[in-house]
Amino acid sequence: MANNPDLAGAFERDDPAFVPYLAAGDPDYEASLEYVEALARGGADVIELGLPFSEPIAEGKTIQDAIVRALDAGMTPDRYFEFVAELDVDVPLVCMTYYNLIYQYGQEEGPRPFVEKAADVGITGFVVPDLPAEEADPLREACDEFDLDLVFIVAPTTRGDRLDRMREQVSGYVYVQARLGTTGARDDVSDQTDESLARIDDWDVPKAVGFGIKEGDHAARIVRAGADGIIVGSALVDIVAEGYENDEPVSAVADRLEAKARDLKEGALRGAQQRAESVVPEDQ
Amino acid sequence: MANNPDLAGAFERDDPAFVPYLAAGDPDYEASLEYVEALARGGADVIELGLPFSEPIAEGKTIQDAIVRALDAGMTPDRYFEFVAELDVDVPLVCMTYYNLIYQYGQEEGPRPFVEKAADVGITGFVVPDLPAEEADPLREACDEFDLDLVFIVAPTTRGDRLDRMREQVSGYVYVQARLGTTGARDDVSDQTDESLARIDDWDVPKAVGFGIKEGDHAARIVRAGADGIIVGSALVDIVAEGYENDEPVSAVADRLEAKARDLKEGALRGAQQRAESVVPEDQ
Amino acid sequence: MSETVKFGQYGGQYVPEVLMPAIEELTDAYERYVLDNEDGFMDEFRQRLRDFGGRPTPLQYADQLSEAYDTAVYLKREDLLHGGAHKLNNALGQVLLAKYMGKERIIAETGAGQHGTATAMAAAHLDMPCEIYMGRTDINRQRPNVFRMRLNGAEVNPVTVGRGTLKEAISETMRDWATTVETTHYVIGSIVGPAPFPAMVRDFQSVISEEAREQIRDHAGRLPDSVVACAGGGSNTMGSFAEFVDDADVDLLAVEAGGSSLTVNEQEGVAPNSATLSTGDEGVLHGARTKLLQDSDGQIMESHSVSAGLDYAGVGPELAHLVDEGRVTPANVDDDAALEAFHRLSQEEGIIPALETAHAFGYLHENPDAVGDVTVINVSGRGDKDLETVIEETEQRDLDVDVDMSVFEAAEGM
Amino acid sequence: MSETVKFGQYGGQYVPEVLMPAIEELTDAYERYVLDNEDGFMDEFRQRLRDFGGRPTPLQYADQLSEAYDTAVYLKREDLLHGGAHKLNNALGQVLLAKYMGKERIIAETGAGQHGTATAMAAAHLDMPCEIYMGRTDINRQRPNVFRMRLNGAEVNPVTVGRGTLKEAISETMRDWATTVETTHYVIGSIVGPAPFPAMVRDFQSVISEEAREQIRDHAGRLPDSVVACAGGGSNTMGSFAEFVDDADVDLLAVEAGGSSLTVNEQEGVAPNSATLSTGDEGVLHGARTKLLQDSDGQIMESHSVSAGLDYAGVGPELAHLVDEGRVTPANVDDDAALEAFHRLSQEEGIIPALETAHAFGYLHENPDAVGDVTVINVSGRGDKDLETVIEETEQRDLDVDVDMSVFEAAEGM
Ligand SMILES: Cc1ncc(COP(=O)(O)O)c(C=O)c1O
Ligand SMILES: Cc1ncc(COP(=O)(O)O)c(C=O)c1O
Repeated sequence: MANNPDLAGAFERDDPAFVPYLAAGDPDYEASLEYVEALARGGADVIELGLPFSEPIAEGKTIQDAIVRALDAGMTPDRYFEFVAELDVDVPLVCMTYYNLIYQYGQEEGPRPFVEKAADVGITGFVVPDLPAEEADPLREACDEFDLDLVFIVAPTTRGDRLDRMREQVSGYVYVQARLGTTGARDDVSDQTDESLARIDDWDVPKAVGFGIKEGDHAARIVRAGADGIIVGSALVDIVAEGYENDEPVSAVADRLEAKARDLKEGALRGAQQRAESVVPEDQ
Repeated sequence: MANNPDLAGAFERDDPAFVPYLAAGDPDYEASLEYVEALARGGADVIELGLPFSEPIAEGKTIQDAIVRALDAGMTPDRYFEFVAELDVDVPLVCMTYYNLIYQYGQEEGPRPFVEKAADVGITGFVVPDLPAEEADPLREACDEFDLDLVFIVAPTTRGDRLDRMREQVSGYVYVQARLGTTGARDDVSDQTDESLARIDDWDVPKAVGFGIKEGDHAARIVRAGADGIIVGSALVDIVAEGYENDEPVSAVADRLEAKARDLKEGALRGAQQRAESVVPEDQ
Repeated sequence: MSETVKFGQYGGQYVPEVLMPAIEELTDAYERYVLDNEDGFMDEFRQRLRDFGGRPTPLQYADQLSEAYDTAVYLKREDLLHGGAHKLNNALGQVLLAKYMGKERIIAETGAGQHGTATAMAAAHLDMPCEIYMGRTDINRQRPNVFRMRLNGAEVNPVTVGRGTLKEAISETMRDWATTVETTHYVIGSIVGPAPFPAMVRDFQSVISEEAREQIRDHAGRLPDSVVACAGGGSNTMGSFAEFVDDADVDLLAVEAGGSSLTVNEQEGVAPNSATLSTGDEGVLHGARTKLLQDSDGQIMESHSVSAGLDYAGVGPELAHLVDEGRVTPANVDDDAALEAFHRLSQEEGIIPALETAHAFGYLHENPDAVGDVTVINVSGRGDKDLETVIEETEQRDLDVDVDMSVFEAAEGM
Repeated sequence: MSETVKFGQYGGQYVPEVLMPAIEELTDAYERYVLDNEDGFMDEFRQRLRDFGGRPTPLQYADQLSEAYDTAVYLKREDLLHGGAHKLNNALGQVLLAKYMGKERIIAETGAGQHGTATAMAAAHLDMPCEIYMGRTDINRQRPNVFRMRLNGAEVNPVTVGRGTLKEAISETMRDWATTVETTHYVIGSIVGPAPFPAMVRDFQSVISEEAREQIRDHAGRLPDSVVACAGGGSNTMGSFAEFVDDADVDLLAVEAGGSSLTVNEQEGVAPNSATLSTGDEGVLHGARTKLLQDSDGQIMESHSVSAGLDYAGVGPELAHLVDEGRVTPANVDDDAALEAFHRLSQEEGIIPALETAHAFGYLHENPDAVGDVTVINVSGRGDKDLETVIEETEQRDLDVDVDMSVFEAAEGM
C-alpha cells in the first residue's frame, strides 16, 4: 500500500500536525483559494480539502451549509482539480469527498480516473467518509497505482475485527473520530477520544483526532492524550460562514482564519510539550 | 268505527269540500288565529290544522319552515288545544300531526289522553302522516271512544292488501296523495291522481285529494277527475311565509289568504259543475 | 334471531303511507335474500365482504391496555374494514340487496360521514348511482369524509334544517325516498328506522360478533366476561353483541355519548349529550318506536356529542328493548373522557380510533373493574376523519393525558 | 432468497465507519431472528402482522376494471393494512427486531408519511420511543400523516435542507443514527440503504407476494401473467414480486413516477420525475450502489413526483439488478395519468388509492395489452392522506376523467 512520505511525515511526535478542513469553493472559488492559503500561513501541516457532494451524510449542519454554498457557487470535480492546481501552499493536500463523485468521474467505470487526475494536480491522499474498509478495494488499488494515501476513520464504535481490517488498509494517517455523530464544533472534549486512541496505540500510522475540536485548549488536551495531530473543520467553516453572512472583505476573513489556525497549532504544540514533561498525562 | 257526520257531511257531490291546511301558531299564535279564520271566511269546508312536530318527515320545505316558525313562537300541544278552543270558525277541524306528540301527551301511556283532550276542545278528526294502518289500532280505538274520525292517506304506491286494510280503518274522508314525495305546491297536476282515485272508486268515504294543489284551475281539474274535495297546504303557507318575511300587517295577509281560499273553492265548484255536465271528463 | 318487526314494545313501522309499499317490498326481499339466502345472496355478500371489505377483521390482544387495566383486553378491529369503520358491513349488504331487488339508485344519510363513505364505496363497487344527505354541521366537522364520498362519485347534499346533524339528515333522506321510492333504495346507516331496517342492519353487522366469538375462543380459550361497544344508533353495538346475546354470562355494555352534560335544557330543546339509552324515554321517531331524547311534549331534542357519529337523539329499538330487559347495560362517557381515550389509544396501542369508538375506551378507563377478566372492545372505526376536530377540541381543553399540542401548532405554521 | 449484501453489482454498505458496527450487529440479528427464526421472532412477527396489522389482506377481483380492460384484474389490497399502506409490514418487523436486539429508541425517515405513520404505530404498539424525520415539502403535502404520527406519540423533525423531500430526510436520519447508534435502531422505509436493509425489508414485505401467489391460485386457478406495482424505493414492489421471481412466465412490472417530464435539467440539478429504473444510472447513495438520478459529475438530482412516496432519486439495489437482468420491466406514468387513475379507481371500484398506488393503475390504463389475461396489481396504500393534494392538483389540470371539482369548491365554502 502507498505511504506517501509527505503525508505521514507531516506528523511528528514533538510537532503534532494541525490538519484543518475547508470545503473547496466555499463561499466561492476565489475567496476559498485565499482562505486555504491563510490556513497554510497559520501553520497547517496537512490540509483536508472538501470536494462538495450533494448528500453529505457524515456532515453536521455547519459543513452541510458550506457544501451548499460551494455547490451554489459552481464547484464541480473539474473545478476542484483546477482549484487544487491553482493553490499556492506547500503542505500535503488530502481530498475529502463522498464515493459517488470519485466513482462517477471520467469515462471509465470505477475510481481510477478520479485518482489519476487527483494525483496529477497534486493531491496526496483521500478521506472518503462513506467508504468503509469493506468497500474500499477498488479505491485502494487506484491509490496504490498512483502512490496516494487512503486515510480511514476509526470511530468510537470501531472495535475488534473492524480495527484489524482497517489497519491493513490505512495509509498516511488514521482519522480518529473523537465522538459519535457527525462533524461539528463542540465545547467539550470527549472521553471517547482517549479510549479510541488507546485501542490503536500500537498502529504505526500517525493518529489524527477530529470531530468537534474548537479551540487551542481542546487541541492541547487531545495531543496530551496521545494524538499525533488534530483535525479541525467546523470551527474554521464557522469563520467562513460568518464572513459570508456579514459580507466581510475576504482579507479580513482570511486574517481571522489564519489567527484561528495559529491558536490551534499552538494548542497542539503546547499539548506535545506537556505530554513530554509528564509520563502520565496530568488529568488522567 | 266513528264516522262523525260533520266531517263526512262536509263533502258533497255538487259542492266539493275545500280543505285548507295551516300550521297552528305560524308565524305566531295571534296571527295564526286570524289566518285560520280568514280561510273559513274564504269558503273552507273543513280545516286541517297542523300541530307542529320537530321532525316532520312527510313535509316539504314550505311546511317544514312553517313548523319551525310555529315552534320558535312557542307552539306546544297544550297551546294548540287552547288555540282550537279559541278559534271562531264553524267548520270541522282536523288535527294533523305526527304520532309522537299524540303518544306522549298526558300522564297515561298511549294516545287516549291526547284524543280525549282533542275531542274536548272541538277537534273532529285526525290525520297522522307517520301512522300507517298497521300501527293505527291504539289511536283508532281512542278515536272510536271519543267519536272522532281517523283519516288515512292513500298514496300513489298504495295497492292491493294495503288498500283493503285502510278501507277498514278509515273514517271521515280519505286523503288521496296526488303524487309521490312530500307536501309542496307544484305547477302541474299529476296523472297519478286519476289512477289513485280509480283504485278507490267504490269506497264509501269522501275522497279528498291533496299534495301539490296550487290554484283554482288545479282544483277544478282534480274535482273533475272525481274528487269529493281538495286539500291545499303549501300554497297557503306560502302566503303566510311571504307576509312574515315582508313584515306585512296581519290583516293584509289574512285578506290574501281569504282571496286565495275563495279562488280554490271556486275552482272546486267549477270542477264539480264541469263534471256534472259531461259523463266522461273532457280531457280523458 | 327471529325478530324482524318488533322488539318487545319497540320497533314497528311509523312511516308515511307512500313508503309502506317499499317497506313491504324490502321486508320481502330481506326475508328471501338475507334470511333464506335466495339466489345465493348471502354467499355473494360474504364473499364481497371478504375480498372487497377485508373480512375477517382481527381480534387483537392489547398489550398496553391489558397491563394498564389488569384485565385481558381484546380489540375487535373493525377500523381495518375498507372505508375505516364497521359501516361497510351494512352498506355493502344493502347496496347489494338493492341490486338484487332491481333498484337503480341509492340514497343514504350520514352523520360522521362514515356511513356515507361506506355507502358511496359500496355503490361505486357495485356500479350504482348514489346520493348522500349530510347535515351542514357534520359536513364541517368531517370534511375528509365529504371529499371521499365525492371522489367515489357520490353526490353529497347538505341539509341545513335545524342544527344540521344526523337527525335532520335522516328526515331529509326519508323525504327524498318518499319521492323516488319506486326506483330508489334508502340505505339506512344504523339499526334504526322502520322495520325491517333494524333487524336487517343488525344481521349485516352480526358478522362482527360471529367472528369475535370464534376468535376469542381461539385466543383466550373462553368467552369474554364482557363486550363493550359505543352506541350511536347502535349498529356496531348490536353487531358486536348479537351472537353473545344468548351467552347469559357475557355482559353487554353499550357506551353512549355523555356529551358535555347529562342535564337537558328543556327550554332550548337541547340535550347536550346523546345518552338515549341511559336518559331517554319511549317515543316514535324516524319510523320506529324506541327510546328518544325528547321534551315532555314529545318534541325531539337537539343532541350533542363531540363525535358526529354518536350525535343522534334516537337509538335502535332492539337495543332499547335489550336495555329494558336488563340484557344490555347502558353507560355513557363524556366529551372530555372520550378525547382523552382517543389520545390514550393512539399513544399506547398505535391505533388512532374514531371519536365514536373512543367512547368505548373511555368507559374502560373509567370502569376497569366492570369489564371482568376478559373483555372484547369493538374498535368500530379509525380516526383519520377526526384529526382536525381532535386538534381543535384538544386545544380548548385541559385534558388528563399528556398531549403536546404545540407540535400541532408548529406543524400548522410550516 | 439468499442475497443479503449484494445484488449483482448493486447493494453493499457505503456508510460512515461509525455506523458499520451497528450494521454488522443488524446483519447478525437479521440472520438470526429473521432468517433463522431465533427465539420465535418470525412467529411473533407473523402473529402481530395478523392481529395488529390485519393480515392476510384480500386479493379482490375488480369487476369494473376487468370489464373495462378486458382482462382479469386482481387487486392485492395492502391499502387495508393497519395504517393504510404496505409500510407496516416492514415497520412492524423492524421495530420488533429492534426490541429483540435490545434497542431503546426508534428513528425513521418518511416521504409520504406512510412509513413514518407505520413506524410510529408500530413503535406505540411495541412501546418504543420514536422520532421521525420528514422533509418540509412533504410535511406540507401530507399533513394528515404528520398529525397521525404525532398522535401516536412520535416526534416529527422537519428537515429543511435542499428541496425538503425524502432524500434529505434519509440523509438527516443517518446523521441522527451516527450520533445515537448504540441505543437506536434506524427503521429504513424501503428496500434501500446499506445491507442488510434491502434484503431485510424485502423479506418483511414478501408476505405480500406470498399471500398473493396462493390467493391467485385459489381465485383464478393459475398464476397471473403479470404483477404490477408502483416503485419509489421499491418495497411494495419487491414485496409484490419476491415470490414470483422464480416463476419465469410471470411478468413483473415496476411502475415509477414519470412526474411532469422525463427530461432532466442538468443545469438546475433537477429531474422532474422519479423514474430511476428507466432513466437513472449506477452510483452510490445512502449506503448502497444502485441506479440513481444524478448529473454527469455524480451529484444527486432533485427528483419530482406528485406523489411524495415515489419522490426519490434512488431505488432499491435488488430492483436495479432485476431490471438489468431483464427479470423486472421498468415503466413509468406521469403525474397527469396518475391523477386520472386515482379518480378512476375511486369512481369505478370504490377504492381511493394512494397517489403512489395510482401510478400502477395509470400503467394498466395506458397499457392494458401489456398485462396479459390475468394480472395482479398491488394496491400499496389508501388515499386518505392525499385528499388535499388531489383536490389542488386536479384543479390545476384538465384531466381526461370526469371529475366535477365544483362540488369540492362548494364544500370548501360551507
Ligand atoms: C366509527 C363509528 N363508530 C360508531 C358509530 C355510531 O354508529 P352505530 O352506533 O350505528 O354503530 C359511527 C357512526 O358514524 C361511526 O362512524
Ligand atoms: C402507498 C405507498 N405506495 C408506495 C410507496 C413507495 O414506496 P415503495 O416503493 O418502497 O413501496 C409509498 C411510500 O411512501 C407509499 O406510501
